[in-house]
Amino acid sequence: MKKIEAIIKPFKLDEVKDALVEAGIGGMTVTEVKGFGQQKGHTEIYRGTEYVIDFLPKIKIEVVVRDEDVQKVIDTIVKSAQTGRVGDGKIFVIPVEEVVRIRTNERGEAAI
Amino acid sequence: MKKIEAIIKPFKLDEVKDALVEAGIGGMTVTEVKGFGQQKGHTEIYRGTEYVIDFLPKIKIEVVVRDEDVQKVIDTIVKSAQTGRVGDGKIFVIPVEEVVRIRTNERGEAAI
Amino acid sequence: MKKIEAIIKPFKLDEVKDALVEAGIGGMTVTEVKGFGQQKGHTEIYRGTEYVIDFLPKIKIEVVVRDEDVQKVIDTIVKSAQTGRVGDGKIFVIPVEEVVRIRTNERGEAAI
Amino acid sequence: MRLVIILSGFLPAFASELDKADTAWILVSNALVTLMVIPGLALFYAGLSRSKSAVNTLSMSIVGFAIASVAWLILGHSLAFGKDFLGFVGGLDKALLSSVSINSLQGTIPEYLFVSFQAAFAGVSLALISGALIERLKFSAWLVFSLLWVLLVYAPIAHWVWGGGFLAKDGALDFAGGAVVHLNAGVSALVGALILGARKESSILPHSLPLTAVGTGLLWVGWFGFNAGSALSSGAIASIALLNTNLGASAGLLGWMLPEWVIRKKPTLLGMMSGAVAGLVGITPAAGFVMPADAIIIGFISSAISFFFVTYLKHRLYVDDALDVFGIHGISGLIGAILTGIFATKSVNDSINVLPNQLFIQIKSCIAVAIYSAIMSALIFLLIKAIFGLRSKEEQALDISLHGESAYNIGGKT
Amino acid sequence: MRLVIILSGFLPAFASELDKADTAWILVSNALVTLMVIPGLALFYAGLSRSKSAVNTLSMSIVGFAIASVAWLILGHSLAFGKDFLGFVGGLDKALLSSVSINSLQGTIPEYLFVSFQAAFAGVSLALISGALIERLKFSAWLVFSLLWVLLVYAPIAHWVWGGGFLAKDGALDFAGGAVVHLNAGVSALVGALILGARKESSILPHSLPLTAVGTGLLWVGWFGFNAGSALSSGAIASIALLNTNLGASAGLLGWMLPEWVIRKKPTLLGMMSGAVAGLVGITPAAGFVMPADAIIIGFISSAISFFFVTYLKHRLYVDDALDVFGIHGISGLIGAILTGIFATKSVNDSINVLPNQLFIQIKSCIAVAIYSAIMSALIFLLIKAIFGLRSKEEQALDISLHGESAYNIGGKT
Amino acid sequence: MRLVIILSGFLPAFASELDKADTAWILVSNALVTLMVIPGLALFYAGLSRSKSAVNTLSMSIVGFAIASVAWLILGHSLAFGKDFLGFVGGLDKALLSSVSINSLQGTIPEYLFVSFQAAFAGVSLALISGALIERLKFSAWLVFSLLWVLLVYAPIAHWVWGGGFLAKDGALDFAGGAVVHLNAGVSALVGALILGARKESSILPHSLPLTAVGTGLLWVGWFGFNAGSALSSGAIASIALLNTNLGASAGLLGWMLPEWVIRKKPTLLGMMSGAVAGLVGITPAAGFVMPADAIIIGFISSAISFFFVTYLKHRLYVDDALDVFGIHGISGLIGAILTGIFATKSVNDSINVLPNQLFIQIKSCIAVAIYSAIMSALIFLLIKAIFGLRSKEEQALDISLHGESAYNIGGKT
Ligand SMILES: Nc1ncnc2c1ncn2[C@@H]1O[C@H](COP(=O)(O)OP(=O)(O)O)[C@@H](O)[C@H]1O
Ligand SMILES: Nc1ncnc2c1ncn2[C@@H]1O[C@H](COP(=O)(O)OP(=O)(O)O)[C@@H](O)[C@H]1O
Ligand SMILES: Nc1ncnc2c1ncn2[C@@H]1O[C@H](COP(=O)(O)OP(=O)(O)O)[C@@H](O)[C@H]1O
Repeated sequence: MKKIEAIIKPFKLDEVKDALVEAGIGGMTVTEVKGFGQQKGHTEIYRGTEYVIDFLPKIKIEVVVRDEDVQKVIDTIVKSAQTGRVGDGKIFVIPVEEVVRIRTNERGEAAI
Repeated sequence: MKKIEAIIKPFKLDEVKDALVEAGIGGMTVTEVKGFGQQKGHTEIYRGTEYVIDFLPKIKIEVVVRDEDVQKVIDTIVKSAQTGRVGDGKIFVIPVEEVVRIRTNERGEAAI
Repeated sequence: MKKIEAIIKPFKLDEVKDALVEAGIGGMTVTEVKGFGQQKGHTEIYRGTEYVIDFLPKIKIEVVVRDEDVQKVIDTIVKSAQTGRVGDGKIFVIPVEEVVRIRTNERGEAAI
Repeated sequence: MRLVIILSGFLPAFASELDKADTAWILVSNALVTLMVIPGLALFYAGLSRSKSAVNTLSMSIVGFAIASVAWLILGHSLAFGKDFLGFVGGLDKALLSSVSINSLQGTIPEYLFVSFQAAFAGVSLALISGALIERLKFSAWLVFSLLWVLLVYAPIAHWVWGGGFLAKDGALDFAGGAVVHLNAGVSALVGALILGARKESSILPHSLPLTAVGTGLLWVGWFGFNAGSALSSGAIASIALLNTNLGASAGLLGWMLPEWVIRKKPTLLGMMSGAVAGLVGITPAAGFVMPADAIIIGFISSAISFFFVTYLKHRLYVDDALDVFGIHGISGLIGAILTGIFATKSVNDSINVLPNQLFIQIKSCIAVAIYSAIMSALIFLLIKAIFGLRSKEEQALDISLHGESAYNIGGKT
Repeated sequence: MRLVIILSGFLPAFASELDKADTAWILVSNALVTLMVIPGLALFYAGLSRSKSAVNTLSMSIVGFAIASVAWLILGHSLAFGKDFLGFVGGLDKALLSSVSINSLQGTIPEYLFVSFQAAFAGVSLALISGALIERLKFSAWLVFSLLWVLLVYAPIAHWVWGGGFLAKDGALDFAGGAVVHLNAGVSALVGALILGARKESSILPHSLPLTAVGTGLLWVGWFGFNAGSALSSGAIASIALLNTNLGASAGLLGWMLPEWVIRKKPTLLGMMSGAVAGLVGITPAAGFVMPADAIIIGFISSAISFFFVTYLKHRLYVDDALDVFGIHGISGLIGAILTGIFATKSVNDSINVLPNQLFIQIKSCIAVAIYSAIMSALIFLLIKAIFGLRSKEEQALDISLHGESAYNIGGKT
Repeated sequence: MRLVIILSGFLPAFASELDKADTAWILVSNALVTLMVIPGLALFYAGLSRSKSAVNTLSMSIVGFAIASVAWLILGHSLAFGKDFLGFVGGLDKALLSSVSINSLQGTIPEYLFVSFQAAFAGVSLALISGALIERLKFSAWLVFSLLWVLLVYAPIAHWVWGGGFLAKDGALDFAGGAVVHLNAGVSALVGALILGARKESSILPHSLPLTAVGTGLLWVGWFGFNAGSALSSGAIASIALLNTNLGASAGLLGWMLPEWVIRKKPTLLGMMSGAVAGLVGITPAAGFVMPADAIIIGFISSAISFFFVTYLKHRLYVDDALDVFGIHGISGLIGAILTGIFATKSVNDSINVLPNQLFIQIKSCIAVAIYSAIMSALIFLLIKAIFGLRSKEEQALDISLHGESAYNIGGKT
């Protein structure tokens, strides 16, 4: 099993979620994060002093899936999160050795 | 070493933390996240328009442990976080190749 | 490729970021988290009743890098985040099997 | 039509001595009316906006009030209360208050105070409109609109009604501005939202109900100055107006909460607060004319109708009136003006005449105000659209792009 | 017993001319008293609640004030100020204000204004109680309680004291409602919390102290209307009452902060704010009767005793009085009423008699109020419990389950 | 020099009858001035602070006002308004108000009310200073400073000007305290920030602009009491002062926004709010002396100069005046005082003399106030530094370490 972590633009969340659900994904976990990268930060002004805000708001989506679903999920995220402009984000694939469903104590793929 | 990531119901946090401490765990990192899964979201009403809130507040706990402690930690979390109702959450086990304690630059299991 | 997760003290963020950028890192993702560990929590007082706050505010930095950069990045973080006092935080190294840049659909090291 | 004749009607025409008690009460009322916008309405609206557009939402109310204040002094007051020109607008004799001196009186209060009180009414009316336009209007466009609307829409309507204009002779009753202020602002807001177009993502998920609660409270209390101050004197009429205002707000709260609870299963706080405001709007034209028990009825009915409009009819309009300015101020202002024709009574206020066809007069006056307001506002919006453009480019980061600021920096850079 | 005879005592019995200056001041006082709840107390309480129950906490204060306003007009005012029935309650002659007209006076102010001012007092008293009941009470139960409490508990006590009831002849002194408002509300709150039971997780970790600070400020300023307005006229008594009120608040702030700092090592902002409110409560029964230096003593002592009660004794009660309504309003109201017996002086207010056994009279009157308030409130709560139930099912998500709303949606759906 | 002679000058010397309407207006003004700090200024400042120091920022304003209130009663009022001693300070005859009784008058209002009103001015002046010192001052040091500053700095200066002291004869004009309050507080703030030293990390990234907006609104409205209340009576002078105050605020808002927009490309909300406050400061010494059109000019110019100072000159001072107390109150207070010399006119207020060398007199009086304020404040700060120390140890967690509290616990323990 793999954990797919995607960093995306916040306003894309609903679109990505809907696409994943359509692709058959039944669960995911979402975190508000701040990202630093090629996308330029903006400047805020307070009483004439400018502050550069380097870190931009992003959303991290984590989905754990069976190995055979990895490509599909990646493609789904790329498709629904892409705007083509800098800052669209990244996807990272990380190995997962065990999954447990707390409610039932089920293990492995059945628990996803 | 492994990183154990548990997504749990927020009001279970104190209970899980106490159980982990009792089980000998000395550190953990906690994040507020939003979860999407089988548990149904609720509806919020503003001036007669209804908004479905799909994403429910959850807590993510991350604990890095030695390989031999993995089962014990999983069992501790399952026991203390379980309510038996949908939405109790998941546990993911992820390999960790190196750990560093920033304060002392210790590496490996000593740094946990 | 590896994901380097560092839990650091919040006020060190700017320093660590600048050091990483200087070391040639072009992107990172930052999350506000709460940490529990050896560092003692504080007490808050409301109308004479005391509440112990166990979880301290921390910052999690995630950087995905090529294998050959792992040591450099670890060293950079240790150097810039260290105060020598309890609670400085940890670094975890986690394998990453694939990286995708959403904007361009590039894969692998090119996408970092 | 004579909308708010009481504003001067209550004062005997021959009154010409300064009354210090009346002056004290109007000084206070002026402060209270200011409180309605600065910061009342600004917070009411900002709490309902998204956090990423809260700075802009606050800015519109505040800058609008400031522009109205200055514009009123320079020209607005003269257009409203200067020498009558064909019953339609005042002359330029009071521009920059040139013909006003420290000893001038309006009734029993100093004319300077009357000017200031009227300016605050103009500021409230203007600020109300912004609620329909948030989260996509260019800030510069709002500034130009503010100036033009106060001078070309608000001041003439105020003249018709309170400045001796053509409506002043018709006998319509409007104690504190149900039509001049609320219906007028509601219609302009609707027209503006139509011309401006809908937001890309239109929703009202309030980012902070507590902020809206601060605003609601200050509106409620400030409204005592708005309504009871409109007696322009301290005494029995101000007293019953204040009592009725509080009853209108309270009954309005219930008039939204109850049907919402029954039909939609939950009594929401935002519903209660919206209802209180709707009730306040409804009682505005009636405050100094009706019995307290009738104030309860007026507050309840106006609010319930606003509830039904906002919940069920609004969507049919296909207009993104973001914060329901038309649904609350337009609708309840209209209902209140009509109910005033039914409940007004000489036994409360013997300075008025309730004519046999009063209901008809009320409706006619509302139509006149609504039509003028709609046409003129449309012209102003279209003019600005043609010359400068109305829409802000960046809706995703409005506060940053327009003002270079974020409303909150909690946990930001340390 | 004659608790707040000064409310009418200050006005010579033969006064029968409307005084516009007195009217102006009471119009303002009415606005200020409203500000205490709408939005003052609502915010004070909501800031102290958890963010997930802030909507419900706000709602209780606001809807309570609205219900009190309407109920007061329909029946409450008559039960308090109608024709005396056996010294215990007023008759129905003023129901719906049927015997009041635009020309009726109460002392030197219009009776309509007096009604409105009294209604605001009822609203404040009721809203105070909600602080003990937050985070677990069914909203419908609160609505029913509000109606019954205003009519069956508050109105009769107000009658005894201010409406010519049996307490009015005994000579007790209570300038603005230390017993009628604060002790009464505090006792009802305690009884309510007892019957309702504790929250599953009882804590007071305020979710937003800045919100509580807004509330504290508006309470402080609004209290000037509450106390100085209780002179029912503009002049020297109102002036010293206002001076004393500010001193009571200031000394109260210090009277909580200093012992807390010494004993518990930190001067907390919540302590300062609680102390200011406790000092305001303490000075309420004394405001127009005592010398300014004594006002400092009264504010300081009442607040310090509330501090010790809340910090050390409260836990022994095993009652989940969530926001310390009894600890602050009950205790400081009681202490203030007693200290009034010690410090009241004819040289400040020559309309009062300070009797040799004044201290005893004060205590007796407090006992009467407390007993009636406790018994009647208990009956009402038990009745509602039996018929509808009191506890909300879902404490973990109170706002969502009762109102379908969250207080904050920052960073939510974009 | 006679800075604010109008404060008493407007009342004929022989006035000796209580005027209930004047009293009503000053009762209200007193409430409004209190609102400026409690909670106005406290919120204005707290919104601009970091969230982790918001509790301390709120606490400083609130506790400062309380200390000033108590200290004023015990000694301050006597030092300001007691029997003149060498033109420099009042005697001890009014300590604890020993020679004041319920029948004492000051002009046409009760002396108790005058005391209370003056105490509120002292509280505002003191609280202003805290804005320069936030995020690093020990709380105990602030308490000691508060006490000493009110008695040793504010009271004597108030005596010179309003208590019959040596400046009172010189003919300077200062309607409501441009020099006594704002210049004085601004200079003390600058000196304090200098002695205290800069924060480790000095920035102004406001943690909540909506909170600052609540504060701005309450300052704006409260200022009506500050300025129009300084007429000490209800009537034409209060009326024009209120009109001018609103115009000063409005023009001040524009006077900061416009140059900022042109030069720095964005009209910020914080700029608008800062400008409104600067305009209010600027009009303060002139409010009851100048024509309304000139009030617009004064508000605009003072604010624009504050904008240029804060944006371009401030950094050269190398002083960490965290929230620009000197830049806004010091600078605009000075500019307003000078412009008063240019625009004051007998045709607005015939109780004043505008002398041929008025401008020179204004400047001289500002210099006297600034020098005394700077020297005395420096002495007090250095004294406290020597005995207790000024700097808090922990700047990273100021609220927790000083007060044991966090401003926000959203999403904390459940
Ligand atoms: N090496 C990295 N490690 C972790 N997160 C990264 C890394 N590079 C980029 N990110 C995340 O991805 C986001 C988008 O990256 P950016 O370089 O701005 O644009 P793009 O995705 O178009 O390449 C960043 O804001 C950051 O959150
Ligand atoms: N495939 C998944 N990947 C990541 N997180 C998941 C996944 N499935 C569920 N979750 C997380 O677990 C939480 C609980 O899951 P849910 O399906 O609602 O109930 P249960 O845990 O009882 O199966 C979700 O809210 C989400 O945060
Ligand atoms: N086993 C662990 N798993 C995950 N996070 C940990 C673990 N131990 C510590 N942490 C994180 O590191 C932070 C610092 O750890 P702590 O034990 O307080 O001090 P130190 O880093 O000096 O050893 C904690 O607050 C927590 O966020």
